[in-house]
Amino acid sequence: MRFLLRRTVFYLVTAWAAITVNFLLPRLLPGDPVQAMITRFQGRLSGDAVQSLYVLFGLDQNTSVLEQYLSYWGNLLTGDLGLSFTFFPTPVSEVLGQSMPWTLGLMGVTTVISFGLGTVIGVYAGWRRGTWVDALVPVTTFFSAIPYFWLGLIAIAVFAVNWQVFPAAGGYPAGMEPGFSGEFAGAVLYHAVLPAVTIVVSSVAGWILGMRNMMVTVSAEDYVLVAHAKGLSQRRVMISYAARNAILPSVSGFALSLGFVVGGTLLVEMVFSYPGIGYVLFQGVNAKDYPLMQGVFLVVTLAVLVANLLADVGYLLLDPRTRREAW
Amino acid sequence: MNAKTRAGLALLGFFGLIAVVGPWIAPYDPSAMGPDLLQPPSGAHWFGTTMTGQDVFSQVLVGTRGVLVVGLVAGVLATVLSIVIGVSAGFLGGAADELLSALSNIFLVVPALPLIIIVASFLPDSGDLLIAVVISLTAWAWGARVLRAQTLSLRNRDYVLAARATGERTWRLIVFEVLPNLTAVIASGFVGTVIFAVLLEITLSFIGVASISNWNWGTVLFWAQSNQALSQGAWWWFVPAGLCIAFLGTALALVNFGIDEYANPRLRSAGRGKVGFTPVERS
Amino acid sequence: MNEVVLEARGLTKHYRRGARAVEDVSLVLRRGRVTALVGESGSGKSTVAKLLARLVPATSGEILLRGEKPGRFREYCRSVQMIFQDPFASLNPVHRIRYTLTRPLKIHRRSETPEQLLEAVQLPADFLDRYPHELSGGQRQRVAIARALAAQPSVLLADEPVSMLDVSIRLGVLNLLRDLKERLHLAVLYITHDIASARYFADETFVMYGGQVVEGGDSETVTQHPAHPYTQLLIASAPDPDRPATSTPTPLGEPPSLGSPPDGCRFSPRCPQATPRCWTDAPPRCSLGDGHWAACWLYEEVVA
Amino acid sequence: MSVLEVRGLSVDYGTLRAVHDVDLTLERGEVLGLAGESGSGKSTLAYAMTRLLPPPGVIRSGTVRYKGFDLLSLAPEQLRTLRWNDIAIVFQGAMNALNPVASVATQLLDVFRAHRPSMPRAARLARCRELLHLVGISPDRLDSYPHQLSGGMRQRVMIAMALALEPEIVIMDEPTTALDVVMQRQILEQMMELRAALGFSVVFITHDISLLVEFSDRIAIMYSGRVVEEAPAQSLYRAARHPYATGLLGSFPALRGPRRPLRGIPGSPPDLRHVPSGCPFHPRCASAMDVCTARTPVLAPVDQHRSVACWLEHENRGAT
Repeated sequence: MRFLLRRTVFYLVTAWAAITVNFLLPRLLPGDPVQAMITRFQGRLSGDAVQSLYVLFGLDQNTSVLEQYLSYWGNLLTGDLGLSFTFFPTPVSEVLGQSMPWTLGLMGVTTVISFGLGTVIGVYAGWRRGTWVDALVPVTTFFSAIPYFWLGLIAIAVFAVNWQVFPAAGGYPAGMEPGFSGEFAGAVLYHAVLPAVTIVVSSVAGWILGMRNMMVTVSAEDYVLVAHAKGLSQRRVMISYAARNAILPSVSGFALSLGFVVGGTLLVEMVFSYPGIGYVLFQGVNAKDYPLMQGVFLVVTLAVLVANLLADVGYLLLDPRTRREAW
Repeated sequence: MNAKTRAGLALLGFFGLIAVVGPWIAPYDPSAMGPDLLQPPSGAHWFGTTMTGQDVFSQVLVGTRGVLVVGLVAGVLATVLSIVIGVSAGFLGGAADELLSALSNIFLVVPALPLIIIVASFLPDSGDLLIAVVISLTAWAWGARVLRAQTLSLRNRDYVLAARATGERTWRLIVFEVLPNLTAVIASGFVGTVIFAVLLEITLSFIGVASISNWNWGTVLFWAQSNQALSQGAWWWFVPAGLCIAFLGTALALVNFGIDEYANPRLRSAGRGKVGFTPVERS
Repeated sequence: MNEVVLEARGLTKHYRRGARAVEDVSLVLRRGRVTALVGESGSGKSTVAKLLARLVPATSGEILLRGEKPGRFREYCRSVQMIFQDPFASLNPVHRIRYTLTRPLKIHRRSETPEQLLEAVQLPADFLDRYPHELSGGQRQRVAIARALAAQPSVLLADEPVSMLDVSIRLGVLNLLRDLKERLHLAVLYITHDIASARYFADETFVMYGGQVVEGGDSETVTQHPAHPYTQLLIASAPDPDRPATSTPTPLGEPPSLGSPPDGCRFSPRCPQATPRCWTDAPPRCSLGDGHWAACWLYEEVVA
Repeated sequence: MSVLEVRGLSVDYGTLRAVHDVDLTLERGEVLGLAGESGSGKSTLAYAMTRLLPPPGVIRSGTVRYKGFDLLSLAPEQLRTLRWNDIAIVFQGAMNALNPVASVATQLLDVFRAHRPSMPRAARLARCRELLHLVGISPDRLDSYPHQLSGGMRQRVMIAMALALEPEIVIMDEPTTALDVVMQRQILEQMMELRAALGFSVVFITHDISLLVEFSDRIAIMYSGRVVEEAPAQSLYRAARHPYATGLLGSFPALRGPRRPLRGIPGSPPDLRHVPSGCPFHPRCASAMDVCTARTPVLAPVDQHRSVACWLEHENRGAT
């Protein structure tokens, strides 16, 4: 259990680091865009709204940096991430609250599918090496090099514009009132297909390549030769001797590459104007909406940390060596 | 040097050439407006034209330089950072190792894109070089992690101990005994970082965070996206740039594959036959 | 003639994770003589070599070079050199042999040429332009010996120099080491798990078990008349073609875990003649005549 | 009566010829020692017999007759059912031979799952406990993982696994090289007791010929992919005929008896990339003749129990 404890401590430190970076960014970088924002919305800003923006972006010079830091944490813990300028006057936390479920849904499902699919295909590609399956490698290399958002553009051009099979944008039909009805859920799924497929196709290639290489390396290990010598069935050797060991680095790799996959997913949301965090970020960027952007960064980072912790638990279950100390 | 590496290098060379000569051989000035608006590819405009009559082919040609410059600069900076942090963490051990590897793990776990978007949008004018520096600050973590692991394993190899036993100084041990054995890892780390930097840079331009004054493939897509190229069926506006990105990425990946196979002989194609069932070819 | 050149007194090494690898080891290396250190893997014999080469700091105990405390590491390694076990790992695969041999010559400002070094280990000069992977195991080990000679040391620490070589060429390398010892008047520490080679090559032999030296004396006495039960077990287990297969079964038992050594004699859990006393108190060194001693309660009445 | 006959077996590794048309016979209940150094092809020969050679190994010629049929022409499924059921292997690198992520029990039960589908689970578990007890390991180690076992214990688990289906033949590839001399003796003595009790035949592969003299009935010495001498263990030890055999036996310093200076064998072990012409040993052989560099000697019987591949032995050594 020491392994999990160490990992949790690491994630807490990382979370602290991300929050501190968020705190320091506006203070370190040149230019003071927030002050301009406040003057523009001068009339319609309440007293404490201005105060929270001052705290967030360290504008009141009279308090020391440490006090600002403490009050920054104070705001954070009460969920006050300041006001969003693009969706004025709704607070950032509310905006994120609405868009987070969409992203979690889309990203959660697609990441699991593409990891699972990639691993299975990778196992097979690695095991059947030297046969026609090897042609899969250059193809997957090509797909893994395609940027997520560009594939999204192509998907829209082909399936939404030319064949009109799928909607081109949005999370659900404009007119429909969001609620927990079957019909609404159907519409959501119908809208989610194209973005989801885009993410899976462009991210699965990475898993296939990684897993295939690991399978090739593991197949040359002694214990796989022993498994063959024991006369076990090909399937049994492939799965519980080769794949079972090859998947370990893949799982730890999975945890570490989440940060990269998240980036890609946010972009697909932009291209599809899918009402998730990515699209919100895209709007925030255009409007230089710093409170919103920093809020998105924090939330995304915390989500990635939680996902990493889950992946570590998965690794723990798969690898007995980390579970029980050596002899 | 197998077929994969050769193909990758050839493709890379092709893009490199275009990066150098692109602006000179481009038939039109990429930003110059023209009379024929939104024309599909034709003799005059191989990749067709934009909403405002600009020649897409010239934009893609000139854009190649921007992509490669930022990719390479970020790649070099990040690789230098990963060597310094990774090798010293692996070699020094103890508290320094704890600190440096925690640092690299933090940079690895934290999603790079949102962070860079914020940093880039804060900076007043984010030109190519500034973007390259910003990208390299988040791109070194993966290389550092791999290099640390490699250095740890090399550090207590007999030939390093033996060199120390003959009286070599520590810095000479790192430079002459450990580093030469890391070239394959550093090379594949560098190529991997260039891929990461290219994709990131194009993404930043596509979102409009990076300044759109100088051309690169991302800016082409930015204008295509903001002028609803899609809904007007102007496929020629966004397809070529995207294909170039994919081909460049593939070329880099193929080169990386060649390096991996050089470093890990097991990956080389071991010819026919499956493990566990030796072929019998009795003449 | 065989004056003491390197002496270790009460050398002890405990690792952070609690492993007590070496416990109070004292030994003396004389010029022109080979001292063998025999023991199973995990007995701490390699750690002793690394301690003597000052590649690893000792937890306690001291090392005396020609009677005084050694100075800077660079001067120390001019007189004490080491050869490692794995010929495939002791030469940097990236450098040609020429580089590997010229470095020590330059560091210690010796006048010899790399060609002379190769000649001293019976290798042709054209090996200088080759890479380690182009050489056989035996040839690589000879290059490693040449590198150690470059500093013109007076002490050579050989950590299992031949155990990874093919049997047929082991003696070639051992005989080379013996000639060098005689010609250059070297003091050699020979570390091995093969007690028969210790008898063949070394003048004196020390037997190590669980981080401690349990028996010592000249090789012939220790191997032909072993006193300590562990030495007897080691000799009884060594392959012996003259003995018919069905001999007395030796006791079962695992090598000691250095993590939590039992108090008293560390061999007691596996010792056929263990007495209650062995479980509790560590045995003293008992002298058995002309330099032969054993740390075992069986010889209690002749405590050294 | 022979249980396994290898005739004219040749194996290539990519472009290198690792085994040159080897003849070998294993009698029922016999321990056949296979001695040789690096590049001798002893392991390649053993793994080729049950087609376990990893790529790029290819079997070029020869037959391996077992119970009347040729193992090399069996269909994959037939060979699979025969593996471990009839021929089991104790591997060298016990450190890496056990699946690091599966418990000892799982790896033992795998054998029954593949070969004894009808055997009830309770019987399988009982058999596993019995096997561990047989090799001197307490049955509560069943659910331990390989990284929780010492080197000696891991090797004993390998032996237990090999004996699970009471095979006809057990091939031991350097079973104790990674272990200490005390553990080595315990395991080998245990192995010999099991052989006496269960009656299987053993192919014992090792570079340590003094071990073979003590533990095997007959010994075949291999050099650069060929068998150079084959004879009963004691008579080979007393009077080896092939120069390499005598040189090898003379490379082991004696622990007992008089201390005599030894020379070992000059030169370096064979390199498959450039094999010398004629007899591969001639560059290192003190009594090499012209014919030795010209033509390769063939393994031929010298008396009722011994065959040697050396021109010194054969009368037509004059013919160049």
